Amino acid sequence: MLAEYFPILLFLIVAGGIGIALLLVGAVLGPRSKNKEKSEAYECGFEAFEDARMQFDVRYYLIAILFILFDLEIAFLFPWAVVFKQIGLVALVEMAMFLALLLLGFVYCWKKGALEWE
Amino acid sequence: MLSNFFHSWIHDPLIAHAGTFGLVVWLVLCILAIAVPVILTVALYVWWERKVLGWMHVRMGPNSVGPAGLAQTFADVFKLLLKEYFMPQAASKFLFVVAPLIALVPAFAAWAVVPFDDKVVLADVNAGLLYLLAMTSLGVYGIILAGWSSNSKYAMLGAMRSAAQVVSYEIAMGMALVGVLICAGSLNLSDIVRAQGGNWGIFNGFWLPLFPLFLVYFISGVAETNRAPFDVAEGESEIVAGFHVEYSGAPFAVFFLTEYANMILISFLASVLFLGGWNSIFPVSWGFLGAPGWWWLFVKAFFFAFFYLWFRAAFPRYRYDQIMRLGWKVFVPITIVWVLVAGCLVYFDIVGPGKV
Amino acid sequence: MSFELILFYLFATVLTVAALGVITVKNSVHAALLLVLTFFTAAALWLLLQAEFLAIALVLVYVGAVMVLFLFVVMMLDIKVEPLREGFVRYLPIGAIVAVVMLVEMLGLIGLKTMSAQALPADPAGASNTAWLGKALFTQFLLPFEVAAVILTVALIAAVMLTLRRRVGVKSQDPAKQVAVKASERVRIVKMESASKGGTP
Amino acid sequence: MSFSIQDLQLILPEAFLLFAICAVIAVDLVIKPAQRDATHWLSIGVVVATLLLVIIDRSADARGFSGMFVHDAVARLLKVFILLVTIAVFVYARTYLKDRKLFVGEFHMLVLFAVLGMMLLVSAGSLVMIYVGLELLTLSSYALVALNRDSPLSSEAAMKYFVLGALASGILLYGMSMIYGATGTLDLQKIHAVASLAAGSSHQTLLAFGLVFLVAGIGFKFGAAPFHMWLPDVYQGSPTAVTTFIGSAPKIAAFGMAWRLLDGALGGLHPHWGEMLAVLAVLSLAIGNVVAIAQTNLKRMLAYSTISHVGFLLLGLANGTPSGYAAAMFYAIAYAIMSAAAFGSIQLLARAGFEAEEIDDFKGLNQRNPWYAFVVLLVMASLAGIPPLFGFFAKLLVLKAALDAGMLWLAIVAIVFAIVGAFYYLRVIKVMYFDPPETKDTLALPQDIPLRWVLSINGAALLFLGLFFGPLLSWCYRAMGAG
Repeated sequence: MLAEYFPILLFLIVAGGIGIALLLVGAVLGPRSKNKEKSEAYECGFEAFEDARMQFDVRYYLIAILFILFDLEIAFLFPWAVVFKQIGLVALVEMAMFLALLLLGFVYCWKKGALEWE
Repeated sequence: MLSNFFHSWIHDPLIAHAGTFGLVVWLVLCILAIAVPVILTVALYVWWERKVLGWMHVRMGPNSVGPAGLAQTFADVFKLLLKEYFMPQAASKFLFVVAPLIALVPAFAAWAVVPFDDKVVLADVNAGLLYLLAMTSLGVYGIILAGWSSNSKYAMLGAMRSAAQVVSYEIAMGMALVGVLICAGSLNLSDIVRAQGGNWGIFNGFWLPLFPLFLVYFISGVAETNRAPFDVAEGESEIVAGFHVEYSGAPFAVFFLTEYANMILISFLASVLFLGGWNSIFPVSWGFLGAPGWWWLFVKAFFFAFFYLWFRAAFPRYRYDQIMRLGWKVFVPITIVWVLVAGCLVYFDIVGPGKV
Repeated sequence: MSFELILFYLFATVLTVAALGVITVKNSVHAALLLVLTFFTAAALWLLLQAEFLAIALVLVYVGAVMVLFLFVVMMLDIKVEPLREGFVRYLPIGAIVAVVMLVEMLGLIGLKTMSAQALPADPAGASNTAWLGKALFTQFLLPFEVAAVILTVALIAAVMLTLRRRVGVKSQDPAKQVAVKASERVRIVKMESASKGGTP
Repeated sequence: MSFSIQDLQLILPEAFLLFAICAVIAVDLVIKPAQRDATHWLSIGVVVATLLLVIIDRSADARGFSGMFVHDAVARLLKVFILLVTIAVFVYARTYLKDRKLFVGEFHMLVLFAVLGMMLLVSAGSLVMIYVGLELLTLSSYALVALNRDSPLSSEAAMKYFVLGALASGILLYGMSMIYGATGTLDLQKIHAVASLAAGSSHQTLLAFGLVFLVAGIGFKFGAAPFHMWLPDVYQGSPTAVTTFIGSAPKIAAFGMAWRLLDGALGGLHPHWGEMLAVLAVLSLAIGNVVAIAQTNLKRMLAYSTISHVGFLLLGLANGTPSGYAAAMFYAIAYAIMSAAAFGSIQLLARAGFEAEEIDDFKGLNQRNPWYAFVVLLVMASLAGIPPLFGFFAKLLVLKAALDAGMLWLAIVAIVFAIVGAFYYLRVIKVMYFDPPETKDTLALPQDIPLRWVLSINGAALLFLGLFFGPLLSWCYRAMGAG
């Protein structure tokens, strides 16, 4: 099994290498001229008033949390999908219950307006 | 076959003369044999995109550099590489440099498990599908890091929007993959393609029983790659170029490469997962036409790649709340329900490997 | 030393260094990224143990989802790091003691590794790791699996309950209503007397 | 190994509860906020129905779901009281939450989920079930503590609870993984067989390490000193309705978990964990009773009193005999009932904009409302362990079991601290009966008839069960298989 994953490791390294090579080529070939105006953040032309790293709407976090939960459910679905045929009806019912609970949670989110993007 | 030829002329002598090291060299050659064509395809794809857009706008598109403007993209690439690249004063230096790399690596590494033909796959891993999903989910890092490290408001807004969007559509995408998995009964991509072989040609593909998932998958793929009509992350009229607004020169080229490599990847995956990969679209019994081969995969992938361009030319941009609504309120329920339906279909032997 | 062992030591070293980095670097975003690296190398180590599914699931769930949330929070809340680190030196001795105790225990574990009551069942017949895991999960561990679904639902409800705030005064259009509108709802035709009747010049 | 219909029969109350919770959620999503009472009464109905299912179930002891789920007398007994206490919690909460605009469906859902977690926890037959049951309980509790999310105190409490709770879960899990590593199984029964065999062999080191973590985790969840840091802040910070819940029924479940882990799985290692628990017990008794004296906030005082009661409970567990377990179980049940009544009376006195959580708020209660002053008197006296109340017999049983097991010095320490502890309970009684009220007007109690009745019954039960403790006691003894 490990022999099959070794190419992936190599691929990760090679892909990184390609990226680094591109960046290096750009760094070597590209001209350089320092200029204060140029190195300011791209905005409307005034100097930036404040740091761009501001607090964001809590909605983004909510989306991220929901994503984690659903991602976990998908992680559970993967092994199920591989074996449910061998286990039979029990597995099907089991996953139906699992998904029903998930759907209930989903309906809850929906009804409460957590999926609304105002 | 071509692969046999390479195997006996390059692989065998390498192993014989250099042992493990030779194997590594062979694998690196294989990887380059995938990565370099991907890069070239990106170049051609960009040219094709501009041509198609041009035609749809009733204009010529690139036509001056090289025959039919074919060398236009290459000229653009050299231009980008020769340009200065600078970093905003307030940026986090290290992350600003690393972000394009972090975006590029998963976009390329995902290609490792794509089967181009029977047994022509770099890493024939058991958990291929899961690996793909994992790699796709890493794509969001490049976006977030680029946006944050630039320390610019446009970049930040673009990164947040696009991260939330990518993450939302990943759910639908993962669920669609589960549907495929149910029908194929295996996580191995070659097995998935084989499960779609049969005497009905294209109708053996999973797109038929999993039609809703098929649509959801491809549309999610478009949203995942931040392409039109879901390209609010770089809606020019609102936030300029989104997360990579501060990038120029070579790092920008890397982001550009990543985006197009991802698009091509999605096109290939849609073909592999739903249209039967290297299987012919005609019944096997049709002789030459029915013979499986890598060219079929490329034809199918080209079909999807064209759709990307068509979408871009034809649809107006979605509003952000509409994008989120589509992802969460339409796709997620559809996929959850259809996963169950697919489970029942397979359980009652209506669908399965080798069946229609 | 086999190639596998070399890889193991390589990943283990990266993991340890990254984990140390998580708790020592100043910048919280860098710390989060080092944690990502930690998870990644941990996944590589699991892969070396032939736990294919778990390794990739670790990347998928932790790196792909949990750490994204972490990054969101760390980046956007803009935590000032310095005040948080004030206690670091003060608590260092206690932390060091705990760490040493843990280390001793771990060494104890390693020494005792061979005395496990029974060898754990290995992957039977070299079948796919995922299938094996799935079978265990959906037969023997059926009940905990369903309870896990309940836990996820509770997490969903709790997350929505604690974070969702309706913004007041937001105006948004409802396309369905816009389309369904009738002329009579938009324009009111008022019958008025003609102005000229009064006879002003 | 697979699943059968008998399994479903075993788990019927839990399965019913799960479906009913789904129904509650569905109903709550449909109704308007003004009709929230429907959710409330439906939730109570669900608990009552589950209670009936548990009571009428006369099937023999069995293990189901590949040994994951244990159906035995202890589990049944614990479930009955968990459900009973939960009914009281719901009834007490209604007016209190309404006054604070916290009367939301989520409160009911989360409490019900926590109850489901507790029921699974006390029936756990495997380390995995212990863990998921516990997580279900604690995850719901974290969210409940933060119910009043606009209050900084509440949020802070939730944060502390969450961070320390997660740490405790981690510790527990670490201990479990060590035990799994040593024994190669997750099944409590099989662990018991292997762990007992291993006594005296080199295995013991690894198991003992696992055990240390396990005991620390249990200590955290109970709130036993020195793992009690979260408890006072959480009790004080959360809305009283939530404090009533997390301060009562989960103690019964925690007892079930501790018993299953320590006796059910690691009975062979009793010499080790017995000592550890004894240390925890003494520390809890000392810290809980001494620090409680200095408190002016009633909720905080009751939190420290919880710590001291946990000390007593652990004392019963520590002696490792069936009669010790039975005494501890009796104590856990007694404590949960007393605690529910104590926090319930705070909620009775609370009004919109007034929490009634300072001890001074109880000044002159006797002149303002003699009956409820008497109920509070019963509660406080029972908590202090004054005969002939419920709390007294609980203490007595634990002490007797300790003496029987030859733990003389422990018993003496417990008695000394119980006497110290009596002081602060009596202070509340003194304030009620001998201090002049701060306001002259008669007490405006909420017009919540169920609240008044249930609280009265709850108070009276302390007296009644103190006088007629026989049936409950013999039930505990029978369940534990003690003479």
